[in-house]
Amino acid sequence: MALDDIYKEVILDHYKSPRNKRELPGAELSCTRNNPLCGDEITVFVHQQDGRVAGVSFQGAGCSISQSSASMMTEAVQGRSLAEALSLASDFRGMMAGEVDPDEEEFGDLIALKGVVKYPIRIKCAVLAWDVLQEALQGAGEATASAPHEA
Amino acid sequence: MALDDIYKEVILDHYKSPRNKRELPGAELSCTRNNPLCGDEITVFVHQQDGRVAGVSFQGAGCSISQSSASMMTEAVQGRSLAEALSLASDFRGMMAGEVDPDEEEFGDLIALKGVVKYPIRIKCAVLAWDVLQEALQGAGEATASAPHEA
Amino acid sequence: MSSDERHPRSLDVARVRADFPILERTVNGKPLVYLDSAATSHKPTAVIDAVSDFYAHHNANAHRGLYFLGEEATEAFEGARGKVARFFNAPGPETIVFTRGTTESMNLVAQGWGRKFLKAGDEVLLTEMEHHSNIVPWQMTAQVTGCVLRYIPLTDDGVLDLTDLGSLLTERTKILSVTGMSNALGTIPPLSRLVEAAHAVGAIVAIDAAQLAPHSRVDVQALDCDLLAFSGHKMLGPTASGGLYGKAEVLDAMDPMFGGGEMIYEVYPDHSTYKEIPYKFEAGTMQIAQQVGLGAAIDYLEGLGMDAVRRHEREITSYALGRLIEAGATVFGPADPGLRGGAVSFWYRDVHPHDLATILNEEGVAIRAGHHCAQLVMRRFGTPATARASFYVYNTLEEVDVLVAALARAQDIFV
Amino acid sequence: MSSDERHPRSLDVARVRADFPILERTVNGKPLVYLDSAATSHKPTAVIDAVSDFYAHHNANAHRGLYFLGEEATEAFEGARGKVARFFNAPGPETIVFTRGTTESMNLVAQGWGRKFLKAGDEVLLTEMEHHSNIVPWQMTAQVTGCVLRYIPLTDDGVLDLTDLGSLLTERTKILSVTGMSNALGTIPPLSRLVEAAHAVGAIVAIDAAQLAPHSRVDVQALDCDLLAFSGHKMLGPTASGGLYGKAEVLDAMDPMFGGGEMIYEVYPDHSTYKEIPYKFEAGTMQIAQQVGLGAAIDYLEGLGMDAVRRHEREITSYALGRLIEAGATVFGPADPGLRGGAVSFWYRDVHPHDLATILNEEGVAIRAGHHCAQLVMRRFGTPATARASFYVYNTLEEVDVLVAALARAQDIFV
Ligand SMILES: Cc1ncc(COP(=O)(O)O)c(C=O)c1O
Ligand SMILES: Cc1ncc(COP(=O)(O)O)c(C=O)c1O
Repeated sequence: MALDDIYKEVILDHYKSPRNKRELPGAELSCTRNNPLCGDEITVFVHQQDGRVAGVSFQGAGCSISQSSASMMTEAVQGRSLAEALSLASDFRGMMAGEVDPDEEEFGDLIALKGVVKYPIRIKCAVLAWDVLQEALQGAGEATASAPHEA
Repeated sequence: MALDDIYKEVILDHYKSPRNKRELPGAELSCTRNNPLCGDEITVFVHQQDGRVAGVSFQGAGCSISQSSASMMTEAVQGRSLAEALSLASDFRGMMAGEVDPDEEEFGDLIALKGVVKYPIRIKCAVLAWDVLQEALQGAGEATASAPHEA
Repeated sequence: MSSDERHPRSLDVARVRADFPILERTVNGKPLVYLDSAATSHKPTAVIDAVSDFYAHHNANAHRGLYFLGEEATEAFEGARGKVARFFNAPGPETIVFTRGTTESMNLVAQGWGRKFLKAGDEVLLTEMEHHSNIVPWQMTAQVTGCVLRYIPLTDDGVLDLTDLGSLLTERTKILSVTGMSNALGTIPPLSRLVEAAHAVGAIVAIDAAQLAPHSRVDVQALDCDLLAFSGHKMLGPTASGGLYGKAEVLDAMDPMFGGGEMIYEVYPDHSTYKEIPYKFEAGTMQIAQQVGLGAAIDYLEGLGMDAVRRHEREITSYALGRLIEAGATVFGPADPGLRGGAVSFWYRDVHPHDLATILNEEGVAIRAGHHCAQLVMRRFGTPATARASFYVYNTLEEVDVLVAALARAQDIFV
Repeated sequence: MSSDERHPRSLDVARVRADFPILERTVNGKPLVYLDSAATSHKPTAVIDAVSDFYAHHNANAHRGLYFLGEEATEAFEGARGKVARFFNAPGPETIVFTRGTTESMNLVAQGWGRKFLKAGDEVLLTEMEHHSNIVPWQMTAQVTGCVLRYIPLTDDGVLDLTDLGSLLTERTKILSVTGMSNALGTIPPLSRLVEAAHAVGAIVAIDAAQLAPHSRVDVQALDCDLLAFSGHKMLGPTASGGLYGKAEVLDAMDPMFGGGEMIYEVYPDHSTYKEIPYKFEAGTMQIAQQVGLGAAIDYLEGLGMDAVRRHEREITSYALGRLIEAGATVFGPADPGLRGGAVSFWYRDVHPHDLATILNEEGVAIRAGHHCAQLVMRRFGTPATARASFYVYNTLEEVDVLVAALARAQDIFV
């Protein structure tokens, strides 16, 4: 049954009991972005120390895919170097584009999102949190604007 | 043969030897207009006296239909009251719209243009001179602008 | 107008469905239940064939060729304009400007009328339930002219809150631009009352009829609106068909939005003169085959009778509202089917609309999930998105049952 | 790109003709000889069917639906964008903005780029052979910004007179906007040289490729132009298809021309934020089925091979030039078929082009007569109008013979 590919236990678990869903006081980096298709909005907070993700959390509301992806992401990048976190973001996007065959160890729970590839429009839901993470890390503090083009 | 409907002897005669094709010095009324489809341009000059068309002429270049129509028009309205001339213009347009069955006596040579009805786009050629005449008569001297909408 | 319309009668939906080839498609072996006609409608064979027939037998550019194909193409294109004019009871074909659809039409209004006539401090009155296509063009015009946008708010029921209309609609208001039917809430506002009120303060009225025109009879002269925008693709016509109705004196006064071939009279290096309406707005090669297809769509709708269309949708909407609420859904917009059209926004328990749409898709049911290009409505109701089912001539009560049954799948997974 | 193109080969015109159903039409019992492809081309069955197939099997709005039809429609629409990008060798699909055609595209350039970046005294350099669609939009922008339009003149042969280019193209010049091929004269200007000269003074270059794109291989990266406009309906595609190529940094910098649904990111009552390119230019429901049809047209053209297309037209143009001159016609534009495309403007003796077109129509021959939306060219050559025969993939040398034979009818009547 195709639906099981996308609504796996682990996804629903992260959705119903999201990890690290809170503000992170003292986070140096944060960024908010939304999915223009549905208006779902995610904020990612990062506390960096010595070039590592010393703390990470998220806030926002959204569908099971965007929320579980954010929750899994916080677990996956916690403790990694900023470079590793960015590289995982890029691998995750690669998996969603059907271009990267995910490494089970690196991906952990995230591998459950692989089934989303079959639902092209939902891919945006899955990568939203990763886009926000990447902007937060790259913007180094200034990327708090949510909008790419101010009208 | 269909073409004979539109290229009758009388039309070709007016085209090759147009009547009253000249400036009319002292004309109180004149108007220039073109056919936006082809750029053909016609100027009509009217000398009015006591509410009558005491003199009428035209200038310009164009296809056989527009030129012969202008030539026949000058013959047809010469000496008529302004009201009669306007009413003939309206009847002529009616014939071109296939709505008015032309009166042979009133129309004279003009009746030869009836065949143009079968060539919808050429109708604009046939009525051009009449549009210009009407504007000249109605504008009473001021309608020398050729353009309805200045950009 | 079809003479059938004089006698109220209902749609023979089975016969209607047979005219729409796409309804034969299946998803996972289940029949397609298409409930997203507010986004775009499907096309009957008559429309598809009218477009193909144009290309295969009458193709030429319009208003240009002195040869028979050119005349046939011009006749077909202008024939479509005549059909549109009659459909809306417009006073004449010259009051119909062809465009790609409502978005282009509203931009033409905001630019061609707005940039010409609005100055700093003038007010444009919109409503909180407008589609982005009736908001963003005005914001762009506000940036250029300094005019101010104001919004009629919504009640909790999703209808216009007209309590303070007197303070919103004043002599500063130069135009009221309002949707004929909200695509996000289904709400149909009291248009005649709004037109009267606007005219009373000297404002003109533009109506975004993207949703209204497909679903009920619209008489622009009876409504007395000054401008009215519509999309062909939402009323059984091809994509890229549609237009803008305008009172002749309003269109006359407007500037064109596009310059180019065929809208001009004379071109000089430093200036040009323009043609009369509607041609001064129609630069370059137009959507010829598409507007011909729209003409065929109008023939088809008039064959059904717009009163029958509206009655059918009212019946199905009323049934859907009942069944959805019974199933535990929260519905947005007015409960009274007389105040609304057949676009029903809802949340099913706590299932995010995105998840709901994906799950329903597996059951063959196509609904829309998102902000429906109406973010102001979403903010008003404190939700990022809703699920939306919308109905048209080919939908049946049984399809509503399939929708409701499919909700159970979502319940299994999420609740 | 079709692999066939590596091997020069010629068109099998008989086979090509069999793909165009309209060519079976007759006029007065005579076969249709369609010589007005510069106005609009005919459509092969593959294109007609692609449009019908979209409506009958994959119809939905693009970029909206979370259901399978929505995904199919999005894939088809974006697939067409990819085909267009590859056809022009654009660096990526995001550099292709879909529009109704060249006229809309040039207005987008004149408004979205021109109104943003031009100020009083800045110069826009055009040429005397531009189509009105590359003149009037700039006049409208000049009215708003105070920029000045200048024109590269023509020689008596109908080619650009570049003698004084140095004084026309200066640091005041901000953009050179030039046709890739004149529809009135057939002239193909030296584009690479013009692009280089413009870039040398810091101006960007927009190319009106309405006539160029259908008839020869265009490589936007090799040309290094900044913007390039094209019309689908002139290259075997549906009416209302087409677009604008732009370098990513140029498109990024431009303002959208239309506000509305789908081009926005967030909408607030008083401001909005826009999406990235190309979507920020694509407001509202697009020409979905039409751009899908354009994709099919591009497949068809690539199947023929653009080099073969150009060769075929060169052969037929060269033949037509010879036969027309031999028959006593006066031809406008360059005599060398290497400097021109297959649009041949002429006067036949003293027969007014309108009369000529009507007479030829009786013989089944469809030509264009008029100013061809190029009044500056008509004034330059002191004529209100010309007759024009234009050729495409389905035309044959024998059709040129029919044209020339038909001229004799005009001679009988008029000369
Ligand atoms: C050179 C040129 N530019 C622009 C246009 C306008 O193209 P469209 O009518 O498709 O917008 C044409 C078409 O006639 C043309 O030949
Ligand atoms: C109320 C309303 N206005 C405007 C539009 C925009 O119409 P289009 O996308 O056809 O331009 C829509 C379509 O979604 C709509 O529902």
